[in-house]
Amino acid sequence: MTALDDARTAAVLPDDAPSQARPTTLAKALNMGLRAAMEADPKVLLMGEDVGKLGGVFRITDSLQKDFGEHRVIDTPLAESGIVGTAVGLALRGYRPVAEIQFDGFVFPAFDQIVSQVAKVTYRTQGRARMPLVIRIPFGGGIGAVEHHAESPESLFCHVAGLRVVACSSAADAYWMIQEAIACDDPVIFFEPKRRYWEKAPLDARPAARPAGSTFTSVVRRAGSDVTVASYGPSLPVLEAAADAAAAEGRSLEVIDLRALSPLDLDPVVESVRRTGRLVVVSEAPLESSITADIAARVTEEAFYSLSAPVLRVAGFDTPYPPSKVEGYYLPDLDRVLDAVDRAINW
Amino acid sequence: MTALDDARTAAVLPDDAPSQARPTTLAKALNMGLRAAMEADPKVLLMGEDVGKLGGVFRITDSLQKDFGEHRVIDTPLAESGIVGTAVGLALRGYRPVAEIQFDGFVFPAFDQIVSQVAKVTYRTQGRARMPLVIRIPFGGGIGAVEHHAESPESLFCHVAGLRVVACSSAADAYWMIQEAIACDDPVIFFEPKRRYWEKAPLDARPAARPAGSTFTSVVRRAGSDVTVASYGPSLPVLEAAADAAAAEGRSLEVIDLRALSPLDLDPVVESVRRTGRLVVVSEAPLESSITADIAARVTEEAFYSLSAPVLRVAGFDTPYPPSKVEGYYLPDLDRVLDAVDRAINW
Amino acid sequence: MTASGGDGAPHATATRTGDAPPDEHRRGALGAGASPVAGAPTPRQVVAGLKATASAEDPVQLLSPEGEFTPHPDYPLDVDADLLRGLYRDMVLVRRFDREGNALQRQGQLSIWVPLLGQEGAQIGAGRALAPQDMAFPSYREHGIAWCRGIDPTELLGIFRGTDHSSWDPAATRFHSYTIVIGNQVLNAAGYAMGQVLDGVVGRHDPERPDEATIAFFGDGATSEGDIHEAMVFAGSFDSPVVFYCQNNQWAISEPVEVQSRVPLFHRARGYGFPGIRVDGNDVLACLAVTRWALDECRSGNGPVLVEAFTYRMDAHTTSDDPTRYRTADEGQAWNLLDPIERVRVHLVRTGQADQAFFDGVAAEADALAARFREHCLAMTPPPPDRIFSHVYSEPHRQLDRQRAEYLQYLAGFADTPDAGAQVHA
Amino acid sequence: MTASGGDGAPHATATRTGDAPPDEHRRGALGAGASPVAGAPTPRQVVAGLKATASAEDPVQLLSPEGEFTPHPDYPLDVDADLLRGLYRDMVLVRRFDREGNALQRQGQLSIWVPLLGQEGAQIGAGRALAPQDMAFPSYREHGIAWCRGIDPTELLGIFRGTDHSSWDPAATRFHSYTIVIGNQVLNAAGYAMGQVLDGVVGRHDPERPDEATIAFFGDGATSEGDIHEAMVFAGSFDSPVVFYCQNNQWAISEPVEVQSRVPLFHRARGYGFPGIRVDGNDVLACLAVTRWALDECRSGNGPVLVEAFTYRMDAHTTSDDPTRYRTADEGQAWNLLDPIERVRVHLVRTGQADQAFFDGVAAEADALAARFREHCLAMTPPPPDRIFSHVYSEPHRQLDRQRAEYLQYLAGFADTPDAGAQVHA
Ligand SMILES: Cc1ncc(C[n+]2csc(CCOP(=O)(O)OP(=O)(O)O)c2C)c(N)n1
Ligand SMILES: Cc1ncc(C[n+]2csc(CCOP(=O)(O)OP(=O)(O)O)c2C)c(N)n1
Ligand SMILES: [Mg+2]
Ligand SMILES: [Mg+2]
Repeated sequence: MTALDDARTAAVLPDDAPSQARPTTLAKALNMGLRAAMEADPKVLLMGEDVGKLGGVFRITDSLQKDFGEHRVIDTPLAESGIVGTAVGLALRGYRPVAEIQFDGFVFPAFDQIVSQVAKVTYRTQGRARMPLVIRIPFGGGIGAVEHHAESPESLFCHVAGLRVVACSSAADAYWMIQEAIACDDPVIFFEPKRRYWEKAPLDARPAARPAGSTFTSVVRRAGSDVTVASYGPSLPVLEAAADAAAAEGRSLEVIDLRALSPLDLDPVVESVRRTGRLVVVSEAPLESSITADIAARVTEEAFYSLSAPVLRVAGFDTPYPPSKVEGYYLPDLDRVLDAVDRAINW
Repeated sequence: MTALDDARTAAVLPDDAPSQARPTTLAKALNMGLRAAMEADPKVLLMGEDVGKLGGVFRITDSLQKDFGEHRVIDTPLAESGIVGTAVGLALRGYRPVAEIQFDGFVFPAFDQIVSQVAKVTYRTQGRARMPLVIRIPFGGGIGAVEHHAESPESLFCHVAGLRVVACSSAADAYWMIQEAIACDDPVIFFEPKRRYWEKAPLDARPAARPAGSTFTSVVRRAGSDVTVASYGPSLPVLEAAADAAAAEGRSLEVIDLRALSPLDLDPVVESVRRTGRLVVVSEAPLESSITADIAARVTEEAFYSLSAPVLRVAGFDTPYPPSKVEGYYLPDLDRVLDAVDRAINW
Repeated sequence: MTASGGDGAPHATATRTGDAPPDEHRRGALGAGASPVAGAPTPRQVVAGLKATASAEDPVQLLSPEGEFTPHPDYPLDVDADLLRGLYRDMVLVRRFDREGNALQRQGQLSIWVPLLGQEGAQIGAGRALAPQDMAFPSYREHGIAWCRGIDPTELLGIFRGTDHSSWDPAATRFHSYTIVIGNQVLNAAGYAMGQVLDGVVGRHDPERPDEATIAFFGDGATSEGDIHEAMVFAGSFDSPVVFYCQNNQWAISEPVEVQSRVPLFHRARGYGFPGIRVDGNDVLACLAVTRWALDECRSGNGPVLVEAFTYRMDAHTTSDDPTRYRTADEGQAWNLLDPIERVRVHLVRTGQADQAFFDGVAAEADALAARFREHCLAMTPPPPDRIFSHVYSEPHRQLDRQRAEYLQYLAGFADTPDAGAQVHA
Repeated sequence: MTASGGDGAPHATATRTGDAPPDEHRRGALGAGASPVAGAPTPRQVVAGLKATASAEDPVQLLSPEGEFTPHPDYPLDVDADLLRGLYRDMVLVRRFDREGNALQRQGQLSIWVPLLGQEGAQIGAGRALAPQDMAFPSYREHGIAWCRGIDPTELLGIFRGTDHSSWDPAATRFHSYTIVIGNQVLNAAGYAMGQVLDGVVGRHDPERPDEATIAFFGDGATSEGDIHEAMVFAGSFDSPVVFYCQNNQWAISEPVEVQSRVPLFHRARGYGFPGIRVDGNDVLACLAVTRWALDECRSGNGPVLVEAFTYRMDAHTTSDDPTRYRTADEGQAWNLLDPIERVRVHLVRTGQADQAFFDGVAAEADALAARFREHCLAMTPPPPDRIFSHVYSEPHRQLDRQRAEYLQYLAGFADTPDAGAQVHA
């Protein structure tokens, strides 16, 4: 139990209190969230490649080493298994390490430690040892990067029992979700939509503005009645744009931000599908054995008789991430989402 | 192009030729298949931990080092990334390495090399370099083993574009599929159902008995009309038993062995579901973001109006593999399959 | 113990031209297998050659196989009858329940047993060097370390009987769970040791508040895994108080240690700039003295240290293994002469520090322990099926909680038919 | 070159008690960050201290920063005007297109550029040591090696412009694709070298059929990755003909090399029992001589060898990086005096082996190359969308082939509306 847990139960602002939200980039919100968590709990440590003086290649840990010291923001040797494997040991010693993996494509050297230790220590010890460990991973494409810098490996972690997997899509979520992840006694793989790092959105960071419940839940970002469209992380703005475009054509899309990928919070999705009869799931990751397949399978099972069309998926293709000059074709965009919406309606 | 490719196009036995099939264990069939591949092509190498003098902990490579020499059956240092990473280099040099991973749970240290090199070299080089590499993995539970020796990680590889993923379920398939895997110019992750290693089935190993087409396809193992049940590897006998039990109750199950997990060969499944209207997919792996989810999503999309019930999944639970004394509860068994069949019929 | 805990740091000398390896490690072209070049040595010949050269690097020894004690200038040890008798008793008891584990597996009571036979000296020496406040990260063969940490041997049974994956509390016992994925725990240990530094419990030199260290156990085969390297890199960079304790029992299942390295494994430390020491792993006194020194170094802030305990796996890799397929009986016989227990017994007898009554007493205690071990094993019941779903997470999990409820309800359906569940799920 | 390619193998001496590290590597308790113990040195102080001690191990040098040539007894090199002028030209041309790459990125023509500035000596030395039959595995900064392998610099552009992931044929050029995941290629190289042994092209010593070797390039940061360790383990165990060529440019993005190791990186070889040599990486002649020796050793079957080229990353990590955040300008200025090109120029001038016409000629050639490089870049067109689906597999793939067909059909739907596709997919 940390200070954050107490905060969760603290009084929240009345619904009519004036907001003090300020436009904040998602990157800055993460930085503020990390800072708040470090202030709240001296056991919170940051570690990773270049997280110290440089503040990370995306500056998410900017100035935290300066303010909290080299013993709380640790530049590690260049070895991802080492980062995660030592974070496990630190967690066993009572710390709450937040490990940064520099880019999605570089998490794989740590995969063994994540699958065999991070995910299993609690189960193996029958709950005697906990793994309050956060692994932050900037993910997704669309930034014109070279190979291995634009991947979406989240489904792989969803398949591994013992991990929690979440993805933030806005500044406010970034701020509160990273704190919830750090306060969680289970390991959390925390995906950050790197191409949205510099987009601004309102953030009210006062403790009293903390959302009442967990942020690891699906939320309806926009109500609608014809087709439900659901995604997470970097694709949310694409969904919003699709909802706008659809509205111009007289079609009403309900937009859901899943936020939690494992465990999924499917009740809001199923509830929505019961009304719309149609679901389009969007993700940059390939299709095979993916989180989008999982959502399709589960929603179909739960809302079989409500569905007027199969759950359709708009996703990355079943190829390696392509050279960036063609990534615009690879990534789910407005048109592909609208095309799927059309297909769902005309099934 | 290897000798095996030529063999594929060679004349096959006439349909009425007398079979010379002999009862053979799946383990022995793999051993014979490896031997045949090594005889056919001097570039075929075996490598891994204990594959030499010991013949592997499951004896799949039994006596191959004695017969082909230490330069073709290589005992490697205890390092899985090293095994796969050097196999990549050997493949680049013109060899066709067959790497053994001793148990499912020990493939993760090699995950980075598999995801970032094995799967991507062909794409990266635009086909100038090929990756004719086979990674053999004994997988699945039910053998009373300690932790990490009973996992089913196949879905993780299915999610990674650039790999082919297959699983054999019988002696004959084991024999021909391993040869097809080795002859394939793409990397193949070859899953072997370890708890079926010692089960015998007929094998006709004469070259002329080679199946005409590819073995990386779904096959109908038993025709039926009420419910389609599909699986791969270790669960096939469970499906056969379920079909027997169902038949006793007057229900007819169509049993499909998927064999290829990536790419899936879904046409036979969809064709079957168009007739039965019901599909139960079985796997020992957890459900989240899995191959069973993928099958459910795709079949639902392709046969939406044919389905009388959602595709149901009987699988491992979303937990780490449990202590072996309770694995009987964890593994999909006859009763759970029949229960799903019931639910599909009564949906 | 000072920084010159050695004869003068053979790798301290800087040279302008770098390092050339010793002649015995230079060979002609030679491949993974038989060299295609005629006349080149076969790998086995090279292995044999290496074995010969490797053994030239004598390990630290205090008690000879003949039971003669010689103090070591760098690793002093106060040896008295109590100490010797205690170590003897430890080794005998541990060996006894280890043999019982093998027998229980043969009788179908355990799925598998991992014998420590032959490694009692290496383990009791290291285990008794640990102070209560130190933390230990075992692999899967460390029954002797578990013993020294106060884990009752019966606690080890669940893993091998398949009733659990681990049963003790790692924090309370300061003995982490057994780790099966080779190398993983060594990185975890390196991280734990970083935590000890961050906690300020290293290098205080305050008798009121004893300093702490961490020890990580792994085998000769494990040294090839990337995780071990990364652990040494991290420990080196962060001056972590971790003793890397490698039990080189000459074999990784069927692979001789020469598959893992062309030079002795303790040389690995040279690459990272911390001390590497080879100790006679069948000499419990030497293992105690060297590990105590190494832990002291770590507690003082002079870590890390690599210790290679040169020993022998006298039994199979596990009860599933058949070593006759890959090694000769001679080898085992040669090592029998170096038995870690026997040399302490001889020493005790020869120096008159123990009489027959003592040996009889230990033997009786061993029999009682074995009987208790066996009884406990036979009485163990499988966990209930809902155990599958327990402790996957520390906090509630909507998906899994529902999966669990549904499955238990499904199972309850069988309760109508007597023993239907048992029949189906056996 | 004989086995005694050094002054006598400082780590060959076996001692009874193992290795103690040199005093300068022993420190008090110290953590990842500020030690909680008052008065303990900060990590930065330790880093500074280490930097001082590390530089005490002088690297092999043939040509001083002042342009003075001194032959080296262990690494002989026939130096004549042609050689010197050739190396000079190589370095100037490579630097020139490297700078043009930076400029193209600044002008929005490339997504990113990875500069080699400062590492021309380390790369041209190693690259020119390679024989045609040798195989090279680069990381992502090896533009100078690419140059020596005959890869036209324009071939490097696609990766950084985002039109492809690699464009040359690794087998035909004997230069593998750039590898971005740190450490991966070093294992691939170790495997390739195993293949050379299996093919019998090592240690033949037959002038008609030159022997082969492999070289793997990686950085100082990379040395911490498990893959590098496993590569050294495999190479050691299989006597593979691979030169591990580490360009220690002092930085891994923002992390100084001391984060990776408390001792010089070439020491790592000591742990595996093969030679490790530190060479002045800004001395192209020393890099050539040492790499040639190392490759020869490998071709003869005496591999592997580790070479640490001690050099400096004079520019940012990539064009995305801002080194002012983590290192001081002084440091760069100190290294400017050690510029690898300048010392060859001075030597050529001082010894009268090149006149102004030569230098002008090279400069003109460099300008022409840069112009061609730029023009090529500006003319590059993005690949068509179906490129996404090409060469994922070598053999047909039912699922992907269908996905491709469906998507291309979908895209074709936009063809009706002029430039709709461009607009949507830009
Ligand atoms: C990553 C991984 N690979 C393979 C195995 C299978 N395996 C179990 S023990 C063992 C040999 C270990 O040898 P060593 O490190 O010398 O320890 P010892 O068993 O001799 O004590 C192997 C290969 C494993 N457990 N983990
Ligand atoms: C496995 C992996 N982790 C992280 C990265 C991100 N990254 C790219 S270059 C780099 C630093 C590499 O430093 P070094 O090995 O010294 O090579 P240099 O760039 O200095 O040539 C890092 C951390 C990566 N490419 N791969
Ligand atoms: Mg061993
Ligand atoms: Mg560097």
